[in-house]
Amino acid sequence: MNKREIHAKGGAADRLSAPAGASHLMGRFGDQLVPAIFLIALVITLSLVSPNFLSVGNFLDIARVVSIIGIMAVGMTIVILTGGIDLSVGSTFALASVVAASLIPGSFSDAPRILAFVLPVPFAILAGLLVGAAVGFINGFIIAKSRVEPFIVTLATMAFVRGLTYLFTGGFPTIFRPMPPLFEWFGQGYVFGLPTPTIFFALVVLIGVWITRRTTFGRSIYAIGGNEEASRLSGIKVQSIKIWAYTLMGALAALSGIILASRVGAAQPTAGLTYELDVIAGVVIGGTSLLGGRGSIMSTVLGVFILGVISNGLNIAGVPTYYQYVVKGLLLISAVGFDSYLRKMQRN
Amino acid sequence: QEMKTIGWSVAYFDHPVYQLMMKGAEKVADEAGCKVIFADGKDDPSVQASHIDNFIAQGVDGIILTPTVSDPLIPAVKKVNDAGIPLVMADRRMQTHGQPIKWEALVSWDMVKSGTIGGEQTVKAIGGKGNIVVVEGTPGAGSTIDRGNAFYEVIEKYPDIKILAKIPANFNRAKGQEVTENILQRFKPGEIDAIYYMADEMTFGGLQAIKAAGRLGEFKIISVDGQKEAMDLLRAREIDYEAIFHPDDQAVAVRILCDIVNGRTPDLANQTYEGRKMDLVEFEGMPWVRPTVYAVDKSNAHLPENQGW
Amino acid sequence: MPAILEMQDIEKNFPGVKALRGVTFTIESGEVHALLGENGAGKSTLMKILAGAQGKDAGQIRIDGRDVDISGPLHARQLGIAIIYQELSILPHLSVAENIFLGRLPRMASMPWIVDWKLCCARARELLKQVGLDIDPLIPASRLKVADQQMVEIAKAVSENAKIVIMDEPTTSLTNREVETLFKTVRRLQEHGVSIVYVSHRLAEVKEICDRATVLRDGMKIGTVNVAETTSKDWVKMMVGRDLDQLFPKMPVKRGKEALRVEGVSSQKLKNVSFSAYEGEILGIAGLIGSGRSTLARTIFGAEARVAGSVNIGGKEAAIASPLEAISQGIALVPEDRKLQGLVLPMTVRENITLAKLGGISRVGQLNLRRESKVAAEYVQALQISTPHIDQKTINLSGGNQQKVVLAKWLYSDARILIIDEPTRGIDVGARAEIYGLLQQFVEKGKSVIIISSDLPELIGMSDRIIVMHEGRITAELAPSQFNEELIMTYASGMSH
Amino acid sequence: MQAQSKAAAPLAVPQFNGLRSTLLARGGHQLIIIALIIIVGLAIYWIQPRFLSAYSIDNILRTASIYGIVALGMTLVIITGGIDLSAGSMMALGGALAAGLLGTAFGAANPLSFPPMVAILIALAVAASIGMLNGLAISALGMAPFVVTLGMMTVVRGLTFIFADFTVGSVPGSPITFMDSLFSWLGSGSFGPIPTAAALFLTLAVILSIVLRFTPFGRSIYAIGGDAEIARLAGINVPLVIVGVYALMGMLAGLGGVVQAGRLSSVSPLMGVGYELDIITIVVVGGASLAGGRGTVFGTVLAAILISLIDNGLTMMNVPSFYQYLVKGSVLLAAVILDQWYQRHRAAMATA
Ligand SMILES: Nc1ncnc2c1ncn2[C@@H]1O[C@H](COP(=O)(O)OP(=O)(O)OP(=O)(O)O)[C@@H](O)[C@H]1O
Ligand SMILES: Nc1ncnc2c1ncn2[C@@H]1O[C@H](COP(=O)(O)OP(=O)(O)OP(=O)(O)O)[C@@H](O)[C@H]1O
Ligand SMILES: O[C@@H]1[C@H](O)[C@H](O)CO[C@H]1O
Ligand SMILES: [Mg+2]
Ligand SMILES: [Mg+2]
Repeated sequence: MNKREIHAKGGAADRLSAPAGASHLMGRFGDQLVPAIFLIALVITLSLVSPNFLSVGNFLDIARVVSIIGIMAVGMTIVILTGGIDLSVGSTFALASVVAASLIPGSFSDAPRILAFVLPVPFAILAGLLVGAAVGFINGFIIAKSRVEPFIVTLATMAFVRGLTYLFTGGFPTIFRPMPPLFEWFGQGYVFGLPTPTIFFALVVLIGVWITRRTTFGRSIYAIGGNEEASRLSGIKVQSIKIWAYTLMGALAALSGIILASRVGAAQPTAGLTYELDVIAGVVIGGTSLLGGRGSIMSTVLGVFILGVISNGLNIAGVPTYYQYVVKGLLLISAVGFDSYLRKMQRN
Repeated sequence: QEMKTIGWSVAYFDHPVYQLMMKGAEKVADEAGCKVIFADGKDDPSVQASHIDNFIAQGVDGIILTPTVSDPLIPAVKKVNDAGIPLVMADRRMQTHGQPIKWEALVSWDMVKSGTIGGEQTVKAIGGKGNIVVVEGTPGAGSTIDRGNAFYEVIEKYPDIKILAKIPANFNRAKGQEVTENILQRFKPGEIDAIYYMADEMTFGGLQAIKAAGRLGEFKIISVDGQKEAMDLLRAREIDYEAIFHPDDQAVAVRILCDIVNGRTPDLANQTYEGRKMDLVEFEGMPWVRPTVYAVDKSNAHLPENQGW
Repeated sequence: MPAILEMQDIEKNFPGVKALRGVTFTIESGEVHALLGENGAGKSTLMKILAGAQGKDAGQIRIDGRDVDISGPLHARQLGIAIIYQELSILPHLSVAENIFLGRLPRMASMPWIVDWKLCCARARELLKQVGLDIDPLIPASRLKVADQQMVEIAKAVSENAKIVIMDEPTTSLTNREVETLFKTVRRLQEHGVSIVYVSHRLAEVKEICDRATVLRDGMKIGTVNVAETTSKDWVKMMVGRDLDQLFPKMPVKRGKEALRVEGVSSQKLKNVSFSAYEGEILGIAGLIGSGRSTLARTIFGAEARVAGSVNIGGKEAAIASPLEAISQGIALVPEDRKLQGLVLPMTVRENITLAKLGGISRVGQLNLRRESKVAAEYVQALQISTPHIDQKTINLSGGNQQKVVLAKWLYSDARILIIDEPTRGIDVGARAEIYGLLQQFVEKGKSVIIISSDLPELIGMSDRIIVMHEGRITAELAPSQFNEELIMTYASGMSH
Repeated sequence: MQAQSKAAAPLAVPQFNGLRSTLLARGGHQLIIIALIIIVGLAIYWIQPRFLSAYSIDNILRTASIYGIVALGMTLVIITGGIDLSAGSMMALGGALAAGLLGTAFGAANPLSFPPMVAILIALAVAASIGMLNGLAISALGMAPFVVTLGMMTVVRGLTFIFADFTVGSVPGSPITFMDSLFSWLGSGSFGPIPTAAALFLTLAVILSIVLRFTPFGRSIYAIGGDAEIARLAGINVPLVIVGVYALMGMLAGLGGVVQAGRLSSVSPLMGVGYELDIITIVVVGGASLAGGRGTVFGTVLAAILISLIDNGLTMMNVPSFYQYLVKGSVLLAAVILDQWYQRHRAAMATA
């Protein structure tokens, strides 16, 4: 008898021009649609331009390379969803990797040792992860309690933690003589034919997706980023959720750093310099808003793959260095530009 | 009498080359009776220009400069000259471009020569013909330019050598690995005869990729710097050629300058560091104390001086 | 009278919603024309099209008989159209003066590229005085109360010397006093031949100030009537499509135990406030704007700090220092500002409804989305929220429907004590009745409700008891026999009886 | 929190009630920076008395000015709620173009040769145009400023390399090195007792602060940063303002590059790598909010001085490089937390 009942049942009232189901689907995957199409188009173009691009081996390389940035980007997505940002990831990446490496049996550095003991590989890795989590916790704690902009807080820790890393290493890399097999596996191994970094990345993504979509923690993250005050008034533990988000970010930066140390066979104090931009770029290209509250882990996965495919493809296609810069930048802008334009059109 | 102070603006700190060099410098300074203060140039000439201003303001007795890029520091060197402070250039050279600037001495291993050696080794490795790939340093960095130029100059003399690709990996291990993976995807077995890496760091990453792809031994690998790790790899036949130097040799810059600021005449012709003797040549009409670069391959890798740093 | 504005066959679609379906709307010179309709009927959309804020999909607009194609807000202004949007459009960290003249700051006569701040200030002061605000125009707008910000919006619209002034629910945050000032302003404009479109859900206001009324339903025009010749009952029938029997379903419920006791609560704005609320009771709180009603609610809820005093729940002192603790003690607060405090706008209807009780749709931290959808659908139906589906983002809902989502959220939370700050702000008559019904059901279950409202008929119609506040103090507690608007206003103004 | 932090912000409200109330109303933050400048300055002076030499001050002012000129542009961008990551690259391009177009670089191989003034103007025009493209992508396509300018950062770096190679012929990646009196005057010369760069910086700062406070364009920038939709509804031409702001940003970055080029008599195509973060830091320390709507030119000027004072002072005091990171991180954090605490405290006192 009146429209309201019909609305409430979610059926197709004559005023609704699209059935709820379809728009529900669009709402779910609409965000990823355009970036995904762009990625596919990119892959097709690159395959046509250079036949060597399209091979299982190359795709595995891409998957492995993007994993390092990708693991951090999952954490960064969560942080950005809360309306924050973390610039210290590159430094955390380095600190965790040098600490973990220095604890691994067989590690060697020209600098005097700071920690005079070694641990079995899993514990050394765990120690590295804890260092990363601790940095993240400090970021989160200061951000949640002081209300200083996350940009500045993490900019400060970026410098501070880099300094710690230099002091810890004396500026020297830590190498392995030899590298314990378990640690070697950590970054260089294979599981079911897939490189371990990719496996870790996939796991992190799965967990990230589960957290953001299926847990109260994830829901709270979106809520805080969407409207912090309303969230607080709804009884959400804003401070502790923020602290957790940054702690998770720190641990993931550490994981990534430790994997890279294994992969390249050394932990370096300069590791991860400027990674923050790459990581944030991956998140933002995927479509997650820096303002918080809007975006998803799957978008980020697309974002880091877009970045990875561009830089891999340009090298494989043999584009000369300086032109690579130009093309890379233009591709990046068009990857997002097209999506933004469509959205803007849709809004009007 | 009060101990003289020397300010040293180093290109950047976070590289083993410079860590060793500074360690050596501390030692030399103790022996020579001078105090050195180091400033981190952070790979940015404008930061180094500020260092120079600060050193002048602090009233240091002598200045050592390791210019991250040569040309942008010409005005800074002019200021040092105007202030009458003795100056020694170290590790990286600087061109005057005909400007009225001067320094007491340049103490630097020969970046150009390192490139020339690399070129010659590459030619030798592939017998004067074949296809090579060059993994370059940071685009625009002094070492990339100097080393690269000298390298390409040698290669150009051999029309049968084709450079398939020049790809930068920014003197960075991870990047070296990534770029090498790309190279291996792009060029199938048999298509490459040698890869020249413009620094050991990139070689280390590259080797990981090569080994992971199971393509070790398929082509020659030529590298430069002579880190211990690299020399071990050379002996293990994973790297075929190295150009090695000893970064800490360059610490004699402190000894030379310390002599000058204390009114002694430095013996430029007979500088040694840990028993290694250095050449005295000329660059830009000024003295160049030149620690040697050694070409190393499997034939001489076992020698004690070729153990790396 | 000549038609100054004709909108003809206006169509507007949003993804999933046909907001306007061939609406024709005409206003005459110098009339005050009400635009009525349920939440989501399309009133704001129609007005936004007129103001150039949104494009239309089809239809014509004629002003003074000439076809115009309104290209944007600036163009609309040039055509003599001014608007007060339903949602405040104040920039909080700019000064009040600058907010008034946003986008059209007065320039120096000699240097037209330089803003004449002196003039700006002087004119702002004058305009503010006209709407009864005696404030320094240079203070940032963020320091004003919502009601005062609304008055600034009114000053802004007046200052444009427009031929047509649109007011989209201008009184939702105002009490009688400000409403009177507004009406004075409206009449003055009318005397100057200005036409006014007045959108409101307060039908008494329409009766008082409007000449004609147009009713929309489901994006269609139902009709235009003369206000003097019809009653609000007729309009409601046009809006809802049926007769609405009773607005206030008030039935006495047996008063139970004391549910909440506030004792000597003081803070910067509150002075020694004490009162009790009982099970089965609806307690009303009256007061002028700024009297501390919202602050009191926020303080009880742990959203604002208290300096002294205690809050007792069920006879036991409750240490409430945060909203989370309040919620766990069974208190809920529907805040007065839905945009800033109520909703997470980029989230969906479903997600907003469950936000305050995620525990209800999860187990060990893991969400049960199916259960959540069921809960959301139930509340969408119970409150008759007009949305294409439960996964619509709340930012896309009409104002009234947004308010219902906030209510739904707190009804779903297991509160035993529900505090509602301005419960029906922007809510249409039909839905109001439903909400009152829900509150009635709520107390019938032995829970207690505290209503803060500037709408005195609502307060009188729903409350079992009313306390009146003035400048942070309670000045009176009234039993039903004492309920009358004048008496309440007397206490609210601080005059003793 | 939103409401509270906004209320505590330095206000973008013109005030005419004299210095005292101006400072109190708006300048709490700026007072803190001034206090920090004095404290840090005294601390350095205490440890290293030579810190107050003309050389040192000259150096601080020059460094502050080069960063500062670019930071002025970034201030406008950040007030709109945007960000420009291409600033560092744009400096390099501006410097390289101006220097390269002189045609007098050592080893110059290109046929172009313009008088210095013309070369500089062309460089600034190009930088402004690229900034305009940023602005267009942001306003017309509705793209996030972060992504647009991140892409542009790479594009412009590439163009700089290409142009430098075009200029200096054989050696890829070489710096463009030249001698020119106008450039040297800009970068290393003095204007009376003040370094030219500082005079230029302060002049620009004054002009921009007038623009921000007293012109409709300037006010629109604040309005857009407050809420772009509200600004649009108020009839402000948002895309035009955005394009204008990014064009100005591009031009100022280019100018910063030109001054830097003058100081070093040379432009490495790597000039300004990573500067974008330093410049954003200056603007944020100066009191602007990355959320937009807040920020002042004066704050940016002070922050530029403070930061180059710290950088310089740490070197003057011979703090070992690796510890400098710790000190800088701590000082930065301490400063903002102190400020935050003060602002909250002040807000509480104001309402009392
Ligand atoms: N931007 C938008 N995107 C999607 N749907 C929208 C948008 N704006 C409005 N709508 C829908 O259009 C319809 C009309 O909304 P409108 O705001 O005009 O209603 P209204 O009559 O003003 O209601 P209220 O009395 O609640 O303010 C509603 O169903 C609303 O959900
Ligand atoms: N820290 C805060 N954060 C968010 N909102 C606040 C804060 N402090 C006060 N408010 C709200 O700002 C509004 C304006 O303050 P105002 O003085 O009008 O409240 P009030 O005295 O409670 O008035 P009223 O009696 O009309 O509700 C109030 O609704 C108040 O609840
Ligand atoms: O000498 C060093 C090394 O070759 C290093 O690899 C890069 O910087 C140079 O200065
Ligand atoms: Mg409406
Ligand atoms: Mg209130």
